[in-house]
Amino acid sequence: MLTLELLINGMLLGGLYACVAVSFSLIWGVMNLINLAHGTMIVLGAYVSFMLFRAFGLDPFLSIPVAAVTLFLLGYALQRFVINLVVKGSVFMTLILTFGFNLLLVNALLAIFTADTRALTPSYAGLGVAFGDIRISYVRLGVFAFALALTYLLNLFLGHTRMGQAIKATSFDQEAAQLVGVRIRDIFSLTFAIGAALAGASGPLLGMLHSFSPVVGGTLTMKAFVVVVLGGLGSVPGAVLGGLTLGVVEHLSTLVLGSGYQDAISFLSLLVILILRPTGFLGKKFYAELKA
Amino acid sequence: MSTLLEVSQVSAGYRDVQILWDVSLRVGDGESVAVLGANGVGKSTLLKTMAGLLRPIRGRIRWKNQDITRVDPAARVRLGMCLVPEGKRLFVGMTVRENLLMGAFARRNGVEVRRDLERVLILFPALRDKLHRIAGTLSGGEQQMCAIGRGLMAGPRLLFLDELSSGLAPAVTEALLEAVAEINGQGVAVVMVEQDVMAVLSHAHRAYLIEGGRIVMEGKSADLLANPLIKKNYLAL
Amino acid sequence: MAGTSLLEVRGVSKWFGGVRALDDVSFHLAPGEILGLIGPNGAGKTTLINIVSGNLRASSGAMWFRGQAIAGLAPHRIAGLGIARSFQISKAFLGMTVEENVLVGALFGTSNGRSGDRKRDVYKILCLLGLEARRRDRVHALNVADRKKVDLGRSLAMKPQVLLLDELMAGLNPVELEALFGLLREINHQGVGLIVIEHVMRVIVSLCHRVIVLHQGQKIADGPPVQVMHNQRVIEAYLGAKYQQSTAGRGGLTS
Amino acid sequence: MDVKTARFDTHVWEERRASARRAVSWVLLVVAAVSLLAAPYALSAYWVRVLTTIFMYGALASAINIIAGFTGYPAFGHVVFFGVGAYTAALAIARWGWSFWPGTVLAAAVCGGFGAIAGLPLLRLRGHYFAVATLGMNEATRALVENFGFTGGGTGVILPSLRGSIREINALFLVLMLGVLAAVVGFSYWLSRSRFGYGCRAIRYDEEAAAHCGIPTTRYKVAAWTISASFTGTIGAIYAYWLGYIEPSVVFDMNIAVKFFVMMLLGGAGTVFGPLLGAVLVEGIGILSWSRFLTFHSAVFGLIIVAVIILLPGGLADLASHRFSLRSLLRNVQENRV
Repeated sequence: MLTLELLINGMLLGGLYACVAVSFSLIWGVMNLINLAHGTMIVLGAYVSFMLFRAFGLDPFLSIPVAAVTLFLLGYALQRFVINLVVKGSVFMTLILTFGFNLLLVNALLAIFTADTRALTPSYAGLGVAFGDIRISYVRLGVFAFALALTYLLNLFLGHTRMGQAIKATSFDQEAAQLVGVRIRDIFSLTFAIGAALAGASGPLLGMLHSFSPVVGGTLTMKAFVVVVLGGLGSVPGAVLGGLTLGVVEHLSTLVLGSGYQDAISFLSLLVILILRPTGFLGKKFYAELKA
Repeated sequence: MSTLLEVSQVSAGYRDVQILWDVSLRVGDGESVAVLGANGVGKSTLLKTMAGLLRPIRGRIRWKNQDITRVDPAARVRLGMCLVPEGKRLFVGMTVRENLLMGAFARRNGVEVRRDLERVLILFPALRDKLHRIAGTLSGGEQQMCAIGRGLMAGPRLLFLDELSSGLAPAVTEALLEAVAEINGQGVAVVMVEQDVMAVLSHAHRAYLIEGGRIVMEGKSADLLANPLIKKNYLAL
Repeated sequence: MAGTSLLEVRGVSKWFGGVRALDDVSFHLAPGEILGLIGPNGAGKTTLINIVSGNLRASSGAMWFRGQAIAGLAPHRIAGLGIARSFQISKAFLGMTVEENVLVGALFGTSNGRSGDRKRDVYKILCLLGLEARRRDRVHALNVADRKKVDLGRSLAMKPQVLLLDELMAGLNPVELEALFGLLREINHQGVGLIVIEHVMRVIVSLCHRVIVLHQGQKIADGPPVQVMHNQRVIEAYLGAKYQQSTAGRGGLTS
Repeated sequence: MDVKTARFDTHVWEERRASARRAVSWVLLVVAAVSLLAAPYALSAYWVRVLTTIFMYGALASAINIIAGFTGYPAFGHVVFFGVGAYTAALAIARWGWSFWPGTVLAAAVCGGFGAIAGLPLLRLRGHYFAVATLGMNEATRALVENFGFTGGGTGVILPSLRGSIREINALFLVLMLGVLAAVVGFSYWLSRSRFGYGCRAIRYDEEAAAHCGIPTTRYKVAAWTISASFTGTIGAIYAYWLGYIEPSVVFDMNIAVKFFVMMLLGGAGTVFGPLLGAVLVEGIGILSWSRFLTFHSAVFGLIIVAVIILLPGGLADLASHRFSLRSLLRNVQENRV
């Protein structure tokens, strides 16, 4: 029975991985930019929820919109005034720029919230539902539902709104998009802002599943990359598939290797995927060109 | 015929490499103009400068006597200038219908957009039953039709067409040129940049010839067709 | 017969997904011959060159270079045997100087002479192409035509026996065209076989000993330039049916 | 086709002027080396350690320059070899009782082998994919080291303490780091003039064209990565010996990777002395900011990175070749912005 429970918990965690990955994939797909601060932006979302929880006792699920809006504004400003200056630069530059920003954000969080680990434990944290002798907590189910809902909302936005179509068009051909009247600078800022908002929204979700501190962002960014590569760049269904797969693989691996190897497993699977099938399950031809 | 677009003494290039040297040309309202020349002489650079993708080093570009030299591409589309780029450059992962509707991204009037979509489907009937196909899976000719259709959806007064013939069999190019002639007939001015001199000259009113980034000849198409230099160098025989 | 010809290609086909780019193409290049390769856009010319140079693998068919089978060899192995090529869009090393680009050809081509005479060879090639004045400049400061000369210089420095030229003449004015003619004839006299892809007919007619015409992946003609120009199938396919009526109407433009 | 002899002479004359310039720079280098060797006895222990750290980062930046600068492959997680080198030497010395030199040689060999084996599959990737694949390799290795028993897991490895006075130990590591720095810079100097070096630079600018020139691109890429990996491993070994205690989070720390990456970029990727220059600058600024903003040290370092990337995308070398002016700075920004 243990494997069944691990399988279910793995899938539930996979939902969160999908949500974390889809916003990372959006920014990478549209602007060919790998945001190394993505994980720390999620942690920032968790801290927003943590402040609201401690000050007003607001339930973490209710704080999701606040975290999303905060990150939306931060993301828009960051892209508009900083990243847009460098976005056409080489892969060296954008990677290191976002690493520099990550350093700034981590230290800001350390200064404000100290390095202590925090957690978001709503009143019903302990409760759960049982099938036979498998126990699934409400919180995990809630996180899974919200994560998939956010992912579906993004897919809806991209598929059926004017701005969403413009973002998709830009991801296929920036110059052609300009030629039909799309202002690239605005689309980049909007895309980064939406990606940041989604990251912010997954903050509270993360906070309810795991304890967090200002420095855990790096591992989250790497997980997002693994899921995007597994699922295929620029594909929302791919990110969901990739997220669920990684969640399950990580959980099942604890059977064989013990709990300490979760991160090692996800990174090793990344290397295996990159070597065997860089386009992932559903992705477009991989983004391999090196901008000189 | 009033002047729609005027390019005067434009020089342009990339970081250290200058490609265009004092290029001047004019497009009248509703006129059909061809820009001819071999590969690498600067035809595409000229188009990119007129469409706003490239800022000229020197010279002025005027649209209905209003200076638009430093205006960005997105704004030029709203003024009525639309470039169908070389190599079709469709949004390959989106459907044909989504590509066409993206063409009208700059327009707010839904009624006009739907009417223009119908006009495009009349002009290119082959696209009608392929609206929901992913654009990347279409044949070369169909992709070119979709690219021109996308350009038309912006409701342009002036349509730039870059290397219509590239990668297409002569017969397909001929059919597309007939469609462009029909578009021109409906009052849309057209600038065709081509390497396939023979096909385009029989459709354009006037033509310019570029060599080494300079305009070396200008005149009515019939005169150029008869010109011995053109016949020797560009008409293949 | 594989023995006497410099380069022999037999029954080469190439499929991209469902699309057939080349269909059972065979030709040979004799030592010291200049072979023209023409055809409308998208006929498969560049695909054929990519297969000969090892950049693409043929779906089927075989190739020999001086009797040695080369189908399936990696590009650097084929280059080492003595087949050099230029590219339709220049692929010179933009960050290096003109001199260094040509030096790379000398260092890695068929020749492995001492460094002393290698420097002199490079300088000779730079003078031959009129590039010695700009030899210290980085290639990204050169215009399209000069970058193609650097491509050619790099290929020559490899001391090849077969040179594949993909639209080298594009973008050159008549004066530069004439100079390049002389140079290519000079190289050919030194025993280098040339395969030239060009659109400008005048170049093909006056430069090539023999011409093959591709149309939609098939070879539809193979022979001396003038004879090929009057071949009905070539005119039909290459110059388009439309051309037929206008020439018939005005007594034809063919000189 | 006659070669104008007049022009041929100017070519030779220029050759003579260039070699004169090279001679002068070698003399300067020797003078600098001699004065540095005297440093441990002249400077305080703090400044000797600062100097040793600058040499270490100079060597690390020059080592990654071989694969990321000359050959153009952005090995973002290159610190993995620093960690593997440190751990190999530490385990050899602490567990098997080896002395320092054999331990360091083993570290270099292990990292070289690791680079060659991982290189074959990974070097088929390019751009972002390669950059983050090496990042993944570093994180995976760190996670494995943290969990394996014989590597001491999270508690790390303690090396036997060194004999001799503080001054002697400082002098030893100053010399060791200077030695490895000289080796890497010397190799880069040879690389910039050798057939192998031109092959690597050709791969950087256009790998497809390089193959068509006859360059065995796969063999050259893997060789460049292997050499760069074994140099980095050697530096890791010396670092472990110097520190006396290592743990995964220290020697596999991504901040180290980015730091020497930025130094290479700032100094000028693909140049011989650029990375060293970048190391001196970044480490210098680091020391200044450390003393000024104790708490915000790494935040300030983050700010430096952001400023450097926006204003100097080509690094100092890029500026050295163009006239240094505000206009060329603005042109850099103009070219990369949207």
